[in-house]
Amino acid sequence: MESTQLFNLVPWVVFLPLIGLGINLLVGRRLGEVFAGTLASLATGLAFVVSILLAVALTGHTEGTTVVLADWITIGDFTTRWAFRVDTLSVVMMLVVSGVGMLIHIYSIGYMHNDVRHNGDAGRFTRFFVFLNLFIAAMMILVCADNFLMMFVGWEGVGLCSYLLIGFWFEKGKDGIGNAIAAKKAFITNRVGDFGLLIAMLLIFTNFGTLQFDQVFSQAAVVAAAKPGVMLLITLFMLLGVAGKSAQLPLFVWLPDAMAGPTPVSALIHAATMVTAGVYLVARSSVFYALVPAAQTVVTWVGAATALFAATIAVGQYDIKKVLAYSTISQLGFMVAAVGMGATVAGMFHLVTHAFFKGLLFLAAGSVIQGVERGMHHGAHPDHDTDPQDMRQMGGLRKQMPLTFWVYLIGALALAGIAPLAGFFSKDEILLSAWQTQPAIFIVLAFAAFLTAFYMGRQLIMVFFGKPQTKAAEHATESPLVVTLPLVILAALSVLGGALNFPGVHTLETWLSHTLGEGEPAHFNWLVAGISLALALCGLGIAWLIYGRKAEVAKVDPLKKGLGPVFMGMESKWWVDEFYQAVLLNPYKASAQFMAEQVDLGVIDRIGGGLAAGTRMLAEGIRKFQNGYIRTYALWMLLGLVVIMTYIFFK
Amino acid sequence: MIPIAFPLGLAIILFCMGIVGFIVRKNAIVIFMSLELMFNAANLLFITFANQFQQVDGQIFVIFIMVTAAAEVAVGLAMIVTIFRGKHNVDIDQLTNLKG
Amino acid sequence: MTIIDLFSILPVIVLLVWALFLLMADLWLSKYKPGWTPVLAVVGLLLSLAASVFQAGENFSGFSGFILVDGFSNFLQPLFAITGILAIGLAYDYLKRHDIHRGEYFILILFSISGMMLMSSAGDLIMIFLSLELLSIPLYIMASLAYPRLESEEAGLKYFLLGTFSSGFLLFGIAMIYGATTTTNLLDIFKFVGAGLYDPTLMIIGSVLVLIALGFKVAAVPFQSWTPDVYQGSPSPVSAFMSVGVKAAGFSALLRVFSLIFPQLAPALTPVFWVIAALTMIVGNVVAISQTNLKRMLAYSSIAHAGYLLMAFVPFGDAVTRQNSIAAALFYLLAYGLASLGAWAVLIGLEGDKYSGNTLDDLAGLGKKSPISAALMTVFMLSFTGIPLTLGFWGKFYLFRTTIEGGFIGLAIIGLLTSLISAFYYLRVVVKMYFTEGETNFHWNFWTSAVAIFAGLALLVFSFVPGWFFELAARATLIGF
Amino acid sequence: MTLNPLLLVTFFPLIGVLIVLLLKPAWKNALRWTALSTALVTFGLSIWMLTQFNAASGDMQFEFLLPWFNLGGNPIGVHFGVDGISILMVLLTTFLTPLAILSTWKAVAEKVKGFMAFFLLLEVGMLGVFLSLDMVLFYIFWEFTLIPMYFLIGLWGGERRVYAAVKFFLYTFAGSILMLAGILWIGLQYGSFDLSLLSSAGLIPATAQLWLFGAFGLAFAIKVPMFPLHSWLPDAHTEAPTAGSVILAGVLLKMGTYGFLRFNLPLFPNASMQLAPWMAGVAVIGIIYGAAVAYRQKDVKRLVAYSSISHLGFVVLGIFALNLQGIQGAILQMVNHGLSTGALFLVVGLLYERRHTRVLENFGGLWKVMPVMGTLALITVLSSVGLPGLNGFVGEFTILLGTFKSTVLGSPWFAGVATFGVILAAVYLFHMFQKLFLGPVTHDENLKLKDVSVREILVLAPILLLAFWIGIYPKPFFMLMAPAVEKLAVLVQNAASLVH
Amino acid sequence: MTINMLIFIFLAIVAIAAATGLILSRNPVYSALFLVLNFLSVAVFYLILGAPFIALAQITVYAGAIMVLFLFVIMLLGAAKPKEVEPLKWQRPLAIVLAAAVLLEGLYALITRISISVTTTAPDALLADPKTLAQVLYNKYSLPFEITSVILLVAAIGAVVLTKKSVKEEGK
Repeated sequence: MESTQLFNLVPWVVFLPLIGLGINLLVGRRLGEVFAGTLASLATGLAFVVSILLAVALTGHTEGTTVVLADWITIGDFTTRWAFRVDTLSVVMMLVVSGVGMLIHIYSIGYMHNDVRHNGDAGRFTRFFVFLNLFIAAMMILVCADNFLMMFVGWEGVGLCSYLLIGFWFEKGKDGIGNAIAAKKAFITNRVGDFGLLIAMLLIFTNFGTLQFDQVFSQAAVVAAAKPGVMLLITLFMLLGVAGKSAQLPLFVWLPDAMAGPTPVSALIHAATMVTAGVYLVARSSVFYALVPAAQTVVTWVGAATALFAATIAVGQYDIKKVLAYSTISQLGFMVAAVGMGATVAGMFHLVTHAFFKGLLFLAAGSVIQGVERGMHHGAHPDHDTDPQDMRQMGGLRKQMPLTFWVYLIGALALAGIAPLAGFFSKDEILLSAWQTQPAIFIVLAFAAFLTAFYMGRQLIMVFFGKPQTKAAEHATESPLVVTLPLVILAALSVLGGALNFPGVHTLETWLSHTLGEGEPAHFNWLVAGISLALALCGLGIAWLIYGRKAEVAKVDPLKKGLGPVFMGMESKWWVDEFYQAVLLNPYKASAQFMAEQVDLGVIDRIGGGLAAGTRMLAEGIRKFQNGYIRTYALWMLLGLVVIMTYIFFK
Repeated sequence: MIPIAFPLGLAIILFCMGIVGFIVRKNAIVIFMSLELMFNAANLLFITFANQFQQVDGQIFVIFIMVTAAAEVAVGLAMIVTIFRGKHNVDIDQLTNLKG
Repeated sequence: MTIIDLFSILPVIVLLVWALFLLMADLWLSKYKPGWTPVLAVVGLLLSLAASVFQAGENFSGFSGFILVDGFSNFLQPLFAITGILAIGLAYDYLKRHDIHRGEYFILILFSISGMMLMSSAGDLIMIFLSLELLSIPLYIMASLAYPRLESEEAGLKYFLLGTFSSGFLLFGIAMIYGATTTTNLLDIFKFVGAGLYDPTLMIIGSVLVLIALGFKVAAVPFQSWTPDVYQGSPSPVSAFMSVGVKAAGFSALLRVFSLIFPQLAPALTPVFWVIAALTMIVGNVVAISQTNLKRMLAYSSIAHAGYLLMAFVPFGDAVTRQNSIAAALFYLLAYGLASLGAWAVLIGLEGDKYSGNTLDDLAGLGKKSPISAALMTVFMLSFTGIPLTLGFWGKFYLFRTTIEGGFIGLAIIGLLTSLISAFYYLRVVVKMYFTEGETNFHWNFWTSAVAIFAGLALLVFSFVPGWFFELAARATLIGF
Repeated sequence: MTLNPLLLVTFFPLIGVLIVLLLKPAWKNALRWTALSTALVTFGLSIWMLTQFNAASGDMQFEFLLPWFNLGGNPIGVHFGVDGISILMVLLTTFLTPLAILSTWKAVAEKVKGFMAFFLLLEVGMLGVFLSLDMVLFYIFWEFTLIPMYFLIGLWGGERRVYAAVKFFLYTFAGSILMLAGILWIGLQYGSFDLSLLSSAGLIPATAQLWLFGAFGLAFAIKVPMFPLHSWLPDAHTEAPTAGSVILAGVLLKMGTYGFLRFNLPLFPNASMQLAPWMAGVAVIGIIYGAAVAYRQKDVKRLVAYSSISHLGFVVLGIFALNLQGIQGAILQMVNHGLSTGALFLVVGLLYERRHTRVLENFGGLWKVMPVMGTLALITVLSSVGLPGLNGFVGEFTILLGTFKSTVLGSPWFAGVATFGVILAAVYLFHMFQKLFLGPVTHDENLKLKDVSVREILVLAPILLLAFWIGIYPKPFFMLMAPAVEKLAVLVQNAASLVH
Repeated sequence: MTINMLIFIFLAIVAIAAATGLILSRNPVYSALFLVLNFLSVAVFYLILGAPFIALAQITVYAGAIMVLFLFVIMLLGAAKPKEVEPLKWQRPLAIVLAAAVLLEGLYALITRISISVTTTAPDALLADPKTLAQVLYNKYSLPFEITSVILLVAAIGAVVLTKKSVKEEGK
């Protein structure tokens, strides 16, 4: 009984952050940083508490429930409502979002304190937390919506927040406008994905007559039987949305640029939560995909390809956050591939663990960056030419920032998939299902895993080992507790996260099965595990061989000699941005310019004037007849007479 | 007795010649005379029809027309005099300032 | 000659007698009290107006068919009287300013108006001819009143020569019709033609000639050439008077003659009217665009409106729409006349002492200089254009309705498109007055302004009760059927 | 006869006009306050009317019929009436007018008297258009709105105002001319100009319907304006004073789409059915075209103007989906566009007041200088982009839904391409926002710009609140219009069935 | 072929010739005299057609009064002839062509419509009698008669108005 009443708390996961942002919006500026920060964190924390309560309630009633808040749109046969879906899947997402979110809020209190000062506008501290809370609210709407349309609200809402936060320092970046442009790029790329999702929704409604999850999925089988083509379209358009939000090929280009946002943003939005929305969507509508094998293969291949592609790029990056960004894309590729293969649980599992260790990595990277920044300001004559994010200008930081180093190490190893850290188990499940279903996929993913280990090793070495490459690196200092505390917690989670779905126990498996239906639990396979572990280890090893041994980090990356053009491609992200620029953006710009100038001003706008000019010319023509001669006027009268008479006689 | 068509034809001819005179001449007074010619043609027409219908009305019209013509001549000549007294010249083509 | 006969032309008699009396009085007045002549003339017009109102509702013929008193004449004669009053209001100040103040001017107006009144109730072709002369000859004189100013003289002579030329056509036409029907009495003609006792060829030639002569008076293309020159050259009050009085008179004659002759000739003449109407609308509106002289622009606009009025004739063929088209034409005449007189009034206020200041640019800044007159001018322009909440809109509304009712949608569309063109140059006036800076000199004069204000208010107020005038126009039936 | 709410609402502003005319031109504030209070009272009256309105019925309500006069057998009546469709338009008008007036407090310093008088007259005209049920009366109001707007643009506009004013007048006049011919023809054929008598399906023969659809449609299409006929809009919008642009975008353009709903659909249902794909096609072209052209504009106002073309393409598309979702979405989108674009123009106006330029390049980084303004502008942009949770999305989505499943259009491609327009909308609007508010402050003049004052917030806030309301809880609006729209849809369907 | 016929044809030729002379002669005085000739010949027609009164009126009013008036004016303005160079080249040919067209159409109409057999009737004594004329004129046509008088009056006024001021100017 009481647990069902607990369900009614679910709207609060949205309201609490909203209340927090409302208060901050009104008074936060006046009451100071500490208040604003704690309030925001508190709001998120309470949301986390609510999520836990919901989880508890769910243990009793695993079927979950739907809490209807209000009607939204009702026209004729079309109805949607504001309703919250509480089931094991959504609650997992809620927990991740609010949990990791809370930690990152806390972290941000410390981080932003320095950041706003470093960027010279202390007044913007509150705004940051307003945006963060807004994001939490939107994300919550996304995950607990009970219909596609409401989910779409969250879907675009988080997109907006990402826009706002990427452009948080809208006057900074490349020639002052870089960040703003990155933000715009993110939003518009997402819009392209949303376009797909919109079409998918239109298709769903026209074929299912509703957008409500349970109703849609219950009919799925029937419709799939009746119109397989439609189902394929729906799933593929949905995939477009996924590709946009989860930065998959071909729409991943926005995520690396999104690193322009403050580091906590990168951690929260662009690693832990928002970007996983796509995975969540596929998991949510796994019913569809189960029915359309063709779509499944497409999804899987997109995921796998992304995983490998992004990994290769990650190898060639020097910016500490860029590396992590591409690694995120790559990991998302893993998840998408997993859900594509039907291994939904594996995907969700990796999603959770990834949230832990990638969040950790980003936050740690943030702490590193700020350490270096502090190093820059240290001393009589601070150097400003150091780029605090360029790994080539770091080195040897493990001495200055020991704690950061250790947590970073844990995160890196977890990501690399070293047993028994969280990453190992989740990734292993994915590889396993690939092994069982499509060997080709397995090979691709395995290679991606190897690269993952390699570039993480590369990064570790470049950042923490060797000698400091700059004065700033020398004088870098450890971050305060408010920053490091969340790191520690996340580190712990990264270590223990594997327990969530430990082989044989499959807690998550069973938990999610209430929503996703019974899937065959993946049995632990020593061979696969061995392979992946081996790959990880030799990845790290090779990294050590290439980068570790020389104390001096070469100005030119050693790989350049080895791989030559290939590395060029990795370094310059395979010129994808340039490609889009050339193939999509410039042509659109040009054609728009053409329409604006040649067509609109040149033709359409001239029509009216042309007619006027024509009339004027006609007038001038007629005026010739009005030559002022009486006799001529008489002549015209005579002419009139003749014409009329002639007509009368000879008509 | 003559066919009715003859005087009618003559009237039409005279009328047309009046028109031509009006259009081709530049001398205001001659133009005026051409007008009289046209009126005269109309008169001839009236008389002819009056004769054909054995009515007296036609003749009466002619009287009215004559009177009106006289009136117009008075006004018209007065105008011509006022305009052309200064320049000893009655070229109608001088009056072409208003046009377009 | 019975009392009925006298009663039938009561307004005319009043006017003529008064004019003669004034002619005598003026000999003395012009020396001592020059200001009185116009006032007395107005009194005369008021009397005649009363007389015409006194006739209202009557429906009979006098002077053995020479005079027809019917709703038609009852509608038009007050209109003429009012036109005269307004014309005098316009003239008084203007003539003084230009030092051409002549008592005879006002007497001539009286004569001219009596001619128009006769025209509106003429029941015989010879009457039409005579009243045409009676209304024209004074105008010839008034047009050249501003001599030795060359423009005025030129206008006078042009108008005179071409006018006489056209009356030559009229006479020849009348003669033809006489020859065709053995009579010139309209009702008899109607009877004979109805009975088929007529010579079609002579008839058609005659009616064409008459059409040309009357078309000249109402300035229908291709007989319109005199209009711009004469309007521009004559003193503005004369042009104003012409643009309303002559047009109305001409149309009254057209309506009478052709309403009688038309039914049988419709097949032959309807296309002719169609073309003439279309040409007149197009030429008038199009050429007006390229005019910079306001008087000339108004002249062309008057041509254009003649075109709209001619649309009323086109669906004349069938008896069903006949009544509507007469009513529509009359209503439009009312709206047009008011707007035209008003516009001329503003123009006269604008015109400088040496006949200057009647170009478009002279309007610049009028909105600041004299807001009221600018606002009034705007009303007149909108009414010309046919924008709602002016009488002009209802005029066009009724006309186009009639045209479409007659099944001439093509013509109606031509009319509508040309009125779009007209909007262009009418708006230009508004633009000049309000949107362009400039130093204009506006001569505020009580009488002139009174005319403008009267016209403006009438246009606005009546547009809310158009039904009343529709009724009036609808009652303006022609005697004879 | 009890006082009819419609008459009250429609003609109340005239009282304000009278007072304004009586006041001295020098008493600027008195004039402003008179106009504002009049507009507010009018708004109050319309709200009162709304409370009396029976949302359950789709019929005309508060009908007022006064035989005016009789023209050759055609009675012409003063016939007012309001239904679920028009009441929203009325509310939009009465809601935007006071805000627009309030926005002129500083902007209009010269000739305040004339401005206020014309503005209130304009309101009367617009209300009349939305409420009149007699075609002649409708035409009168329709044309009458030209005059005040013409003067508002011509007297208080930008540097090319005269050109813009004349262009505006002539284009609209050109359209309405053929409509007049159509009205006359109908009146002659059916002896009445009264909509309530006429709009019974199948009354007009099919071929005639096509012609009449053309005659009316051209007028409305120019007013909307639809794609090839739009070239008056950018100039008018750009040159008009801020308040003028607000009303122009907010209400005047709706007269066109409203005309389609009130005349073309019920009077010429078969023609509507036949031509729906064509109209939809043009509308879709307009969506893409407007978006593309807007993207390359250098003048903010022109950019917003072209965005109107794109947005109204959605409305027309929804109307000619000819089903409930499409039409209701279209009507809601009419309101949304009124709010969003109105607000956009207000924002641009505020910038113009401060900087006296509309060129995008002269701005940049303003969010730093004027944070509140930036936030308000952002919300406006988002509502115009159609972000879920704000008004724009609800309208656009329902329209797309209707179009997608429309049997009349019979092809999902219309909706598909239109949806693509949603992306382009994001492109040009975020481009604009970035140019105005993001990036560094490039011009020193912009450094000392004052943030929005309380009055200016008062102007914008109501619109944005309404935007949120519609976005989150549009139900009341849909319920208001539903019965009328259902009636309309049924009517159209029946007519179609009569044909096939 | 009656005697009337011969007279008619002869006079018709004279009338047309006179009209031609009127149009062609360079000197306005000649034109005036040609016009008189034309009027006289037409007057004879009137006699033939049984309208003696009109014939005489024609001679007195036109050939007499009006012509004298014309000649006066010519003398007053000086018989200087404007050089007859046509500034509008197309004017004359076009005029003649059009007039010819009208003429042909008119004659065509006559020939096709009016049969040759319809002839004028012998002058009826009663109709030819001025007394009948007078009776009709003063009874039936009293109103037009009055109006013509008014027209004459107006014309007189006009002539005065148009010339009075100039006298004043000469006074100056």
